[in-house]
Amino acid sequence: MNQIKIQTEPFDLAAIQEELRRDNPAIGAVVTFLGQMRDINEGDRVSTMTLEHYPGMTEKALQAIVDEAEARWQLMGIRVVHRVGPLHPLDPIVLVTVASAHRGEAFQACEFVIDYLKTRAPFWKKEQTAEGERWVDARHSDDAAERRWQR
Amino acid sequence: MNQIKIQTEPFDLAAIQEELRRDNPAIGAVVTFLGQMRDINEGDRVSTMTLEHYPGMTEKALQAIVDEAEARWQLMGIRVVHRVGPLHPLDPIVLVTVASAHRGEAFQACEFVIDYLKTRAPFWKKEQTAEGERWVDARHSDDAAERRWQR
Amino acid sequence: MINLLYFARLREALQTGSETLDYRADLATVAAIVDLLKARGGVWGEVFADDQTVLVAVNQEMCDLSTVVTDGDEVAFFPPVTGG
Amino acid sequence: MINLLYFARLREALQTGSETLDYRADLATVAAIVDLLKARGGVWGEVFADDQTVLVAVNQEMCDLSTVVTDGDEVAFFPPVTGG
Repeated sequence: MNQIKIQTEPFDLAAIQEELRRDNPAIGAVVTFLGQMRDINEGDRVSTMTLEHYPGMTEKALQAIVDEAEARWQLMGIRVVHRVGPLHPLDPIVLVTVASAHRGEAFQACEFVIDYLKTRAPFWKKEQTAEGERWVDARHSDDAAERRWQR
Repeated sequence: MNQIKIQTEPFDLAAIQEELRRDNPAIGAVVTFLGQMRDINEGDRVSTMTLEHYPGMTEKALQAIVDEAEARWQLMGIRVVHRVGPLHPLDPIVLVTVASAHRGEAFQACEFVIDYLKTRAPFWKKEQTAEGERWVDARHSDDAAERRWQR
Repeated sequence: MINLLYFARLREALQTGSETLDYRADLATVAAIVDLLKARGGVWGEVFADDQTVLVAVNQEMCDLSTVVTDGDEVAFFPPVTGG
Repeated sequence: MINLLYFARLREALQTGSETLDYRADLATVAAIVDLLKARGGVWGEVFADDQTVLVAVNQEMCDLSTVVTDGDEVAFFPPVTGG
């Protein structure tokens, strides 16, 4: 019922949302988060970004996050797609889409999944800027976002 | 920069999200709420729903909500599309999509707009069930959702 | 002249979507207009009874009974909204 | 045998993505393995220095220095994650 994908190729935002909602008239709300690559980070222009991950663990970590969301809220389907490999500004990086009968649960679960993904799923971003390559540092704001959900 | 549409015809979920994000590489997050028609409400099977609105005031009310969201958060575009007229189960009813540099603001603004729309925009739903027609009653949970945002 | 509009459940109950009233000084608030409509009796009395939740907008802005109405205004009555 | 994996900044600094260690009873915790790696000195000492934030997963589950390691386990070291 839920689906997690790690892929190098682009994903089809519309097809994923459609597939999730299309056949289930009990769904009243679909909330979707799309993360896309920005051309500026920490004040520097970024031309390319390369996303590395830990194959195997990534899928397990995302599955654990999705299972936790399922346990916390009444949901009717979750899709998570995350790209790896080289990316350019405007490229979609990650999609999280959550269906539910009512909007409150869909909003909460969607934000929960992306907040946990940011701190618990083994992905690493390396940026190419005019000054050369650099690994992106983890953000304190992401830790704070995750802590809101801790029980 | 922001856009509000009231229409009888279906809307293209993918095209709206694409148009919003496509040309702005400063955008890092797009959060989208899609409300679709359910085939069951208050335990009864609903075959058709008709959405009535107050032309003129609807646009003004939605504009005021969007302006308020703009004032509260750092955003890079909002789209609101709401259908009126006859609708059937699985039909998308309303779309709210919000772009921002960062996800926290996009999530908050998107939920704010749909919560306010539910209590402040002059739309009314009438359902056709096996037992006949009935106007949908306003929900206390929607009032509670709106109150969270009051300052 | 004042343009009155009725929507949804109210429109159906009153069997009309709009009407016009000649403007008079004693109709200068929403409350005065509601009293006039209520005084028509029958379904008008029921729709505007004190225990009914009726929302009102003057010139397409939500307002309340104390809001001032002037000549040429559009005054709309409707039930709590249920869109989205 | 224990499979060690290194990712991202660590993989580049150490100039290797993986290696294997023969299993020994005195390598039965993550802490013991970290001590062994640190003792190699040079860049190993720097990467695993106490002031560096290094995350560790045993068999693809996040864990900590006290986690027990047994023969055949996969032990991965990496910096704080930055996906999404």
